[in-house]
Amino acid sequence: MLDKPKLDPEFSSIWTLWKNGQIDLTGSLRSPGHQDPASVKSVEKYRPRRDRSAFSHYVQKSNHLYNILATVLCVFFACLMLMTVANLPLYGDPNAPTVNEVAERYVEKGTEETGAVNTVAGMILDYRAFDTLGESFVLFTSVCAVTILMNLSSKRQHVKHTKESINYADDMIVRGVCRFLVPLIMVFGIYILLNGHLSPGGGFSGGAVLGAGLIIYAMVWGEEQASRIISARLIKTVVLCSLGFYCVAKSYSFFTGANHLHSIISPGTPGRILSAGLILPLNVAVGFVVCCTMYSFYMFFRRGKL
Amino acid sequence: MTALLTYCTNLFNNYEEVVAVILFSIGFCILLFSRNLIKKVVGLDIMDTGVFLLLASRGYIEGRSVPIIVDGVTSMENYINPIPAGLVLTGIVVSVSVSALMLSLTVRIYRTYRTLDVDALYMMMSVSKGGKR
Amino acid sequence: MMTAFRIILLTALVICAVATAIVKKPMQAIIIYMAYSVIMSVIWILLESPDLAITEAAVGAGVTGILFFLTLHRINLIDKDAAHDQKQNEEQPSEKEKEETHAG
Amino acid sequence: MSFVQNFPFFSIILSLLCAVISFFLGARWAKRLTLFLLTSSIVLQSCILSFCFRNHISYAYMMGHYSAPWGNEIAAGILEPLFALLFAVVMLCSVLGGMHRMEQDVFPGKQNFYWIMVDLAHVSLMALCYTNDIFTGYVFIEICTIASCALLSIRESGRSLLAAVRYMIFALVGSGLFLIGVIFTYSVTGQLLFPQLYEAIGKLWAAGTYRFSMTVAIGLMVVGLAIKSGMFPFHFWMPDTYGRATPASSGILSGVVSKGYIFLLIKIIYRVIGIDIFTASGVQTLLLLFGIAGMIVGSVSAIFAKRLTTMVAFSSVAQIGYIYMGLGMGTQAALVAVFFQIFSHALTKPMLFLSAFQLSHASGGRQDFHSLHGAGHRHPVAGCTFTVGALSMVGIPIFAGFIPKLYFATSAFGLGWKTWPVLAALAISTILNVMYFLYTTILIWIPEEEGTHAHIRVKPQAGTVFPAVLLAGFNLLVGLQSAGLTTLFTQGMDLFCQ
Repeated sequence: MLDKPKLDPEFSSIWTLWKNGQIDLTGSLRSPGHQDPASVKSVEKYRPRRDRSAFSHYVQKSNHLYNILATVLCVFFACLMLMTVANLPLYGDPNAPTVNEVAERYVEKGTEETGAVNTVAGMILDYRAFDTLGESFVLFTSVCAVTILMNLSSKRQHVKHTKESINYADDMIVRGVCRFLVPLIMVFGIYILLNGHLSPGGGFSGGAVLGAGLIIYAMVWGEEQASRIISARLIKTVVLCSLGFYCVAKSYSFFTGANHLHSIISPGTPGRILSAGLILPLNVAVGFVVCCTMYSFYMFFRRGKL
Repeated sequence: MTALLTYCTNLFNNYEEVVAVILFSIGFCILLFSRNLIKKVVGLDIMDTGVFLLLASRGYIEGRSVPIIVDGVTSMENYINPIPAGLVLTGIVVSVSVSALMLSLTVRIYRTYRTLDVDALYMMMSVSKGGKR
Repeated sequence: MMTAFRIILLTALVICAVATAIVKKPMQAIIIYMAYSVIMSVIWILLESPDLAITEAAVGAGVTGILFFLTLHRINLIDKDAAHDQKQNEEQPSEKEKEETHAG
Repeated sequence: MSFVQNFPFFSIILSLLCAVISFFLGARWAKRLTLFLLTSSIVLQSCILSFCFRNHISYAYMMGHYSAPWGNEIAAGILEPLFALLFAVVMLCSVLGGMHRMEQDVFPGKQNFYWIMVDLAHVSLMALCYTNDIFTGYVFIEICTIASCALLSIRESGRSLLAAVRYMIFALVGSGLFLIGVIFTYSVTGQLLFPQLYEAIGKLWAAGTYRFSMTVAIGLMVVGLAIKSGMFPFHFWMPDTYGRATPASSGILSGVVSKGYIFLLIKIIYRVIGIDIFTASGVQTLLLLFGIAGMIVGSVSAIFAKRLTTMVAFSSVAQIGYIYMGLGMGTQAALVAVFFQIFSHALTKPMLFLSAFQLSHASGGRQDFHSLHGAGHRHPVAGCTFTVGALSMVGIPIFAGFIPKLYFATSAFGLGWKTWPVLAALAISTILNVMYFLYTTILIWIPEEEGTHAHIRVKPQAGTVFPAVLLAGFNLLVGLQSAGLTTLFTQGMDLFCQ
């Protein structure tokens, strides 16, 4: 759509003309000279029933009003927010109200209580684990929603010629570089994932990096090849196991915590790779979920199925 | 006059937040004024990043370092506030899932209506009113 | 020194955002948005949050950008399909006409 | 700690697990699992409610090993399980009532995703009811938004997709504003949990520091949630969202999802900000004015609506306006009226949507008022339930809709200058309601002698009409036995407002 002068000049020209009040939008959309044939057909399908010129006049009027109102709203909002920012505690201030007993305990006792050297990982996966549980379910919800919208198995939406003109796997440079790059990215992703409690990173970043590696693989060697290795069933199973494990593990810890029962999970020796109790397995579970989510986003957008 | 001066000093000191607010407003403007759905989604993303910048800059403390306890130094004096970083991490993931959903809606709408111009879409919506379901 | 670097980056961020607002083509907007995300991830490092920097670089600049490009690609494909359909629709009647004339 | 006190947490984890398992199942088993989940959720909520009511307690439940300012928490008193119960009941009824139609509207391969989305909407509503942490609230608001968008767009017609885009844009701006409000609050108080926030905000307000930021933060949080629940100037997404979805989704979206946001808003107003500070900040008066405007604008738009479901959807704008007007009045009596309004609206709107879709099904699938002539004779049960809903919306005594209007009117006295606008708005809005609801009711009962659809007779299916009849029964129950609910509300408020 972008390299071909099909739609885009249309946007600009309608926009400028319309701003000067010279254009009747309905007319321009219908005139075959401006728009590609497909869009003309679809506009014809939704044939307006009332008087067109009166209607476009109405649209134009309401658009002017909308522009004025939106500008006023934006300016008002920006001013309000700037005034609020001027009234906030200073940036970088060590005595700000946010540096209170909560942050202090996270930093000072975090390593001892959760076993995680990385305070942020300890905070999101142990102290405030319910938020993070919700967050992984945001990903799950959105992958289901994208499946609903993009899955090609639905009625009347087959894209006919998806044949690619470029096959990247035949390109020597791309293939050669990717042969080195993809394993490197994957190893880096796994490193981030497993070291989430020791160094910056964790489930979300590691999973995103892994997902990006898989996406590059699928891009270069083709989606068929990728889906042979990573089948839809595999993805479903991994998501089911990771999220199920996450739910069960966390509900054990929530239940014992709330009922003041003894939990068998110990923080271990801080700094070791096998430490920090549940944080390492949870990081792995979250990482798998994020990785599968990113990869399935790619596959759904690319070819409409996993 | 002094009040105004204090305001300006505060604004100057909170420059990171000011930029965050400006980014949010730019994103909001793109959302309001752009007629292309894809650009609206970009506007939403910019809005979100503005919010995250605002949140993360609230946790920063001048001259302190990232809260990863390596040398056994556990005093709060050396580290920044870890809470905003954790919250922003949540926010970034929410933002990417929302934009994936918006983009898939965009594709479906283009498939049905062959246009991404919201005004044209709105027009089709209004003119096909009153008929069958 | 650090503050100057920070201010330069923030200015670049605002410039990128404004550029996204004023460019006409969605493609340009998306490319600028990816640059914006990369600048953002550097800013996260300056704000002492490397976790966010890694996530933003992988998610914001990587996956979101790819999703945007794929959306544009899909839209192009839909256009091509429509053109293809129309061509076929145009061809079929003409063949019929030929047959009719032949029969006539 | 009694075992029953774990139940809020169980209901949340159970629905999360059900959603994940349904991902692997076919549509039939996913359906069974969802129905099981909703039923068991009703049982769980009833247990919590009776436990809290008998012992007259409210408690905080630690999510993890760390106590209040450090870990996440959920809280339950009387009001939380009461509203969770309401949401579960209404969801179950609308899902059951719209199930048959949903199976026609949704592509068979995608039906299990519909059930997953119902599960996720359920978990987000439960979490919004029980949460005691403002950021958890934000995360579950987002789940709720995405799930509702999916419930709306799963019908895959062009119009529902457009409605979904519009809904998403409004909802995302709303959650962005809410998050900014949370950030401002956090940066001046340094807390995220409700009780600690309440304390910190009280201290800040008394000291007079950061008062402007706090006011803006309150305003942003309220506006964010108001956009998502469809308060008057931001109601543009509502008619299409409710009118174009499949009936089960319409019921869920209009009946419970918007109420979930409103309940979170009430929690924030009373348990985070505190009603005194909320009144002093001036946001309250704005809510009152916009609520009144919404009551009138919504009803006027409903009069001019050309489709039955659009009309019902516009009447939601008016009903949400009542709720915001009550929040703007700010007294305890008005809050009781608000709770009654939430109850009556949540019980009535899904019933109206279900019966409206059945009536239009009896009129050859058409929704314009001309075709609906005499539809009540073609589908008597749907006609009856629609009539009950319409009478309740108008505010006829013995129906649920009468109680909140009475309470609003009685609590309006002694409010100073606010008395007269509230009373006038109630009067005008009732007259407008009569104009469109009674007109429609009479229209569907006037027999059509010679018409295109006169010969159609729909044989009501027990499974489809039973939920609507059940909702009508609940409606009458609330209308006739309001004293019990009043006791629950007043006792709940003692525990709720610290």
